[in-house]
Amino acid sequence: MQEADLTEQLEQPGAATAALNGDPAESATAVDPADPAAAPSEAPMIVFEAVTKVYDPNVVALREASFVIEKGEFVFLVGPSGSGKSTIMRLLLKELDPTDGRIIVGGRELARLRRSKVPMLRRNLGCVFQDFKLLTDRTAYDNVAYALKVQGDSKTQIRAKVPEILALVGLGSKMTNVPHELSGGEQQRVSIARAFVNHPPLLICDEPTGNLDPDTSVGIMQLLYRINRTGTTVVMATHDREMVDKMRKRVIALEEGVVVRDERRGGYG
Amino acid sequence: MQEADLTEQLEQPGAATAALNGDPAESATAVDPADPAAAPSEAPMIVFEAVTKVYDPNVVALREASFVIEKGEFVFLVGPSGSGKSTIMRLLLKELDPTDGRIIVGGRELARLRRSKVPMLRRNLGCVFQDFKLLTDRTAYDNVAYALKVQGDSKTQIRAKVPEILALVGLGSKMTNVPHELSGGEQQRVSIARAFVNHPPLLICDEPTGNLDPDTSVGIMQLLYRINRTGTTVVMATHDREMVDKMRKRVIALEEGVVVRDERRGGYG
Amino acid sequence: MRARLFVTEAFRSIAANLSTSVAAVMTVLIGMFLLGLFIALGSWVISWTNHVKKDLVVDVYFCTELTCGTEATTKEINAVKLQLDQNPDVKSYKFVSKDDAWEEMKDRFPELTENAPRNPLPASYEVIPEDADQVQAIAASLQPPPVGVETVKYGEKKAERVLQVAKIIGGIFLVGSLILLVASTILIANTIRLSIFSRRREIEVMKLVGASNWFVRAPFMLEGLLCGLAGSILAVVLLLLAKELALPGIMGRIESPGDIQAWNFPVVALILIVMSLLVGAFGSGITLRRFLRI
Amino acid sequence: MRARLFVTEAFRSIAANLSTSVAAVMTVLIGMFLLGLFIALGSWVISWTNHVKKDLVVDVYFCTELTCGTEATTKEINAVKLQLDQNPDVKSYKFVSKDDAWEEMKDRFPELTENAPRNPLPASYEVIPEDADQVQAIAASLQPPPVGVETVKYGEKKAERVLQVAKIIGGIFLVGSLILLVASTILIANTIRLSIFSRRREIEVMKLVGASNWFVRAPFMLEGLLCGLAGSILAVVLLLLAKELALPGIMGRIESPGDIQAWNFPVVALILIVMSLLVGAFGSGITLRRFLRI
Ligand SMILES: Nc1ncnc2c1ncn2[C@@H]1O[C@H](COP(=O)(O)OP(=O)(O)OP(=O)(O)O)[C@@H](O)[C@H]1O
Ligand SMILES: Nc1ncnc2c1ncn2[C@@H]1O[C@H](COP(=O)(O)OP(=O)(O)OP(=O)(O)O)[C@@H](O)[C@H]1O
Ligand SMILES: [Mg+2]
Ligand SMILES: [Mg+2]
Repeated sequence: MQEADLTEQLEQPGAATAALNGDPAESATAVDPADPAAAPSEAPMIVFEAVTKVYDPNVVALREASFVIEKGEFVFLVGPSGSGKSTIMRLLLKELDPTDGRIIVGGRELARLRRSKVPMLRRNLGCVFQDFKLLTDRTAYDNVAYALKVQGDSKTQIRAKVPEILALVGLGSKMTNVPHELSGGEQQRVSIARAFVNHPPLLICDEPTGNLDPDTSVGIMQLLYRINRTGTTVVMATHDREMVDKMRKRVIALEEGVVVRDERRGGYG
Repeated sequence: MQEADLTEQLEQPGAATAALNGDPAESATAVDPADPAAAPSEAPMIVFEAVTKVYDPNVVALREASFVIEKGEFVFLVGPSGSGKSTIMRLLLKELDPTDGRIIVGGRELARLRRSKVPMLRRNLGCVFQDFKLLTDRTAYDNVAYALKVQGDSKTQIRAKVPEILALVGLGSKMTNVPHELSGGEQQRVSIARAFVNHPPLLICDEPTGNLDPDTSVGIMQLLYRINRTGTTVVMATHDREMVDKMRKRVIALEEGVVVRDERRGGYG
Repeated sequence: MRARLFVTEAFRSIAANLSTSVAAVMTVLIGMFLLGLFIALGSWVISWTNHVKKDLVVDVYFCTELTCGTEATTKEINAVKLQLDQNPDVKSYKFVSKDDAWEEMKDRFPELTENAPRNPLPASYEVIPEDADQVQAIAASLQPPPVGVETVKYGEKKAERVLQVAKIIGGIFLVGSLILLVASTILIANTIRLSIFSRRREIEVMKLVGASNWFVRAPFMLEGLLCGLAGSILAVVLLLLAKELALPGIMGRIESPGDIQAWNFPVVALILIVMSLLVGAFGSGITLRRFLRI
Repeated sequence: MRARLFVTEAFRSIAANLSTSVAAVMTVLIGMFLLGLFIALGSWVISWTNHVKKDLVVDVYFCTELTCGTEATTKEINAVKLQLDQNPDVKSYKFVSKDDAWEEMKDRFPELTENAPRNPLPASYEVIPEDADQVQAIAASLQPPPVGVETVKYGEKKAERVLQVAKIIGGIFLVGSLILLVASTILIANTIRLSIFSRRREIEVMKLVGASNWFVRAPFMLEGLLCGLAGSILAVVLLLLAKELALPGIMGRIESPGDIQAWNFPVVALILIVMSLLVGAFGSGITLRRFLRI
């Protein structure tokens, strides 16, 4: 079902689930895959080579952006509003094609990926969208279940995984509500649950805590951190200065579509 | 066009515009209407009397919430995700009716307001929606212009006001883009511009900086502060701890629909 | 001034929602074209039955030696003529003398008449009624037969049959037109409903930023009106083409008598257009109600 | 297993988008009902023209003293009979002797026959063709007339007229049915397009979370299929009601000969249903393509 070169990230099938529930100490004993030195032989997860994206009426959203994200890294994407963060996310999902440059995800060049393989790419790439992108006529449960259905999970699997992940993001009691019956933050958490539920080797989160209160945000960040510790690569666009400064992870800063800073243990700037 | 008891807030027609552009010193010399002691005779802007809101399947979003907001106040509404902040906004707009209790806005009890008077209420109540609520097939310019058109402004007035306010929120170059061509933060700023453009006596902002980077957020907050200084009442739901702690304005804190804290010069909590 | 704003809004909306606008125009076009075509066909068939009805006449046969023992006198014949003149149901009548009848018989059956010793046929009045339905009434008014009249015939069986078929055809076309009318109204309303349904969020937002119901409604109704106008005008153009190109092809092949009239095109066109406008505008207006309750 | 998932999805979607589903069903219902009604009407009228065509016969008149100077002999008559037997175009024929003809004439024109010295009428064969179109061919096959035959008549003018009218009526109903077919296909496709259009965001999201084109398409097509099924079955039920309730009311009033046949209802119903299913399913499938390109 899943592409081998992407799935091999999850060494054991249950690894991510264990990480979601298990205590941090257990995961901490494992080799930290976020350290690129520990896995020099592996191909990087994401490669941007001089990527330029120009929207129709001469809007340059991304200008020759180049960076490499290794497997297992945790990367913050920061920059002022309109600097091109969401554009990077959309390029990774192959929702858009770059005007120029090359994008490689999990060893595959996106421009060469056949149309029929795109769904496979997206199933291996959990995404929290800035505008949530929930299916408006489905309940929270069905929204999350859909991400499992598309990859052919059985009903039994779905019934086991979905309530677990919804409880994890604090929506155990809101499973049967449709999006417009949920608060902004609750909708955002449904989107987060959907992105996590099938334990993809790559997680991209576009402002996943923008509508969440500080406490819930911290909970989500801890979750992301634990997922990252199991080997999942996490790319997260955010405006939360406090969070970025506290985590001290790699930071890629954009300004008007140009990568202006790329620090291993950076702050918001 | 506007209801007298709401408009009388703007003593001079040009006051708010002056405040938006003029230097702070000029506004500072005026009597501070934010100080309730300065205007003891005036009726309060918002009164919530034991307001309860129950959504269809037994979800109590608001439980006997009571508070009074005087004219000219600046109030933060804080609380965890799902605590009922947006519900308060929707009740103020009469998008919903309370299950129980009384709401008075600008001296008018909402339950007694005739259907035909509701548009009038909303024109006097600028609202930044959490999900922006932009008209998807109109440009940023037309979205903002619509709020002026509904109250019968002439083309000349619209042509003068709209570009000004869009430039003020930093979208001078994005006026002809439709919402899906704008970044999340840009859409949010269009929503902000639309709420401000007709200088309403009451501004309610539901998480107006959730998709904005810290610098832009500070800019928007300064704008809100200046608007408030001209006599406009501002109610703002937010998760931005830093901002709330820095501003030291009145804070109403909610938790599961209950008002748990109401401090004159509070912090996020 | 406000009106101009609404017109601008309506055109903007049509352009912005081109896909749904085209669908609406197409539905109006199809509905009105079918209705127009059916009315055309119906009016033609009804006109044809009217033509057939013209064959329905009342024949008043006067006495002959053979039948009554004595020929009818001129005086008797004039008395009947007077009676016909006074009957308001009679449109016209034609006197067929004994000689006329004989000439006709000679034409039709030369073998028979060749050897006949003398003219056995009666003189008669062929009476054309104002309305085919009145043949029976006219025949009844000459009952019992005046002096000198042997018998009054109006082809009971044929008359009954023709009148009944005409009535049924008329009925079918009336019912059919009504069905089509209702059907196309529902179809157009349906399309409008769907296109407004796909914009319900937009309407919600308009209401929330302070638009009054009429401010939201007016451009939508205007849009419905414009789509109705466009669709029905296209339908009328198509019908006109059908009339000008297809009809002569068909008509040329039937030698149709001149009094089978084509339908009154301008009136039908006007009806179709006005109907589309109304359904378009009020369909939009009524559908909106549901979404304006915010 | 996957199929069951799609069926569940389709039903969920119909329930969730009840408003658009109802619109789609209604459009199918109206389109198919009109088409069915038209086919019914058409088949009835065509059956009636066939009935009228049955009146078209070829009359072979034999010689009489009056016309040829000598009566036709039995041998000559039998020769013609043999010729008719061998003609494949001939369905049947009836011999009308001189006496039969005279009896008939007596009934129609008692005044004339009363005083006639003797029977001047000819014997004849009334030949019924296999197909009304063949009257001319049969007449031609007896040209020049065999010995003992005075003349062969087939009412050229009437025959031509009836055949032409029948052809035109057939043509009108064929063209009409095609127009209705195309019209209802467009209308149904339109409704589907609008209802899918109002859910384009949903489709976009499905694609973005990793659904393959077929995973998105299958439930939509199934939904179209189900709406088509529901609409066409309702249409068939309505037609059945019309047939059972309205038809006897109309038919009872015309004394229609038994050979004017009702249309073949089950076949028409099947055609309508199958058509709706196809348009529903493929209409959805094709419309989706545009939104699947993400
Ligand atoms: N479809 C489009 N057509 C034209 N311009 C676009 C389109 N989409 C985005 N843009 C422009 O591209 C720029 C980058 O947009 P992007 O969404 O990547 O910003 P962002 O960094 O995500 O901002 P934010 O923090 O506000 O979400 C913006 O200036 C935006 O206006
Ligand atoms: N239409 C609805 N039907 C049922 N429950 C609803 C509906 N709308 C909101 N709720 C519930 O009411 C509660 C309060 O919602 P509200 O939107 O007011 O929260 P909020 O404080 O704005 O949260 P957030 O910070 O996440 O935006 C939530 O638990 C939500 O699930
Ligand atoms: Mg963004
Ligand atoms: Mg909220």
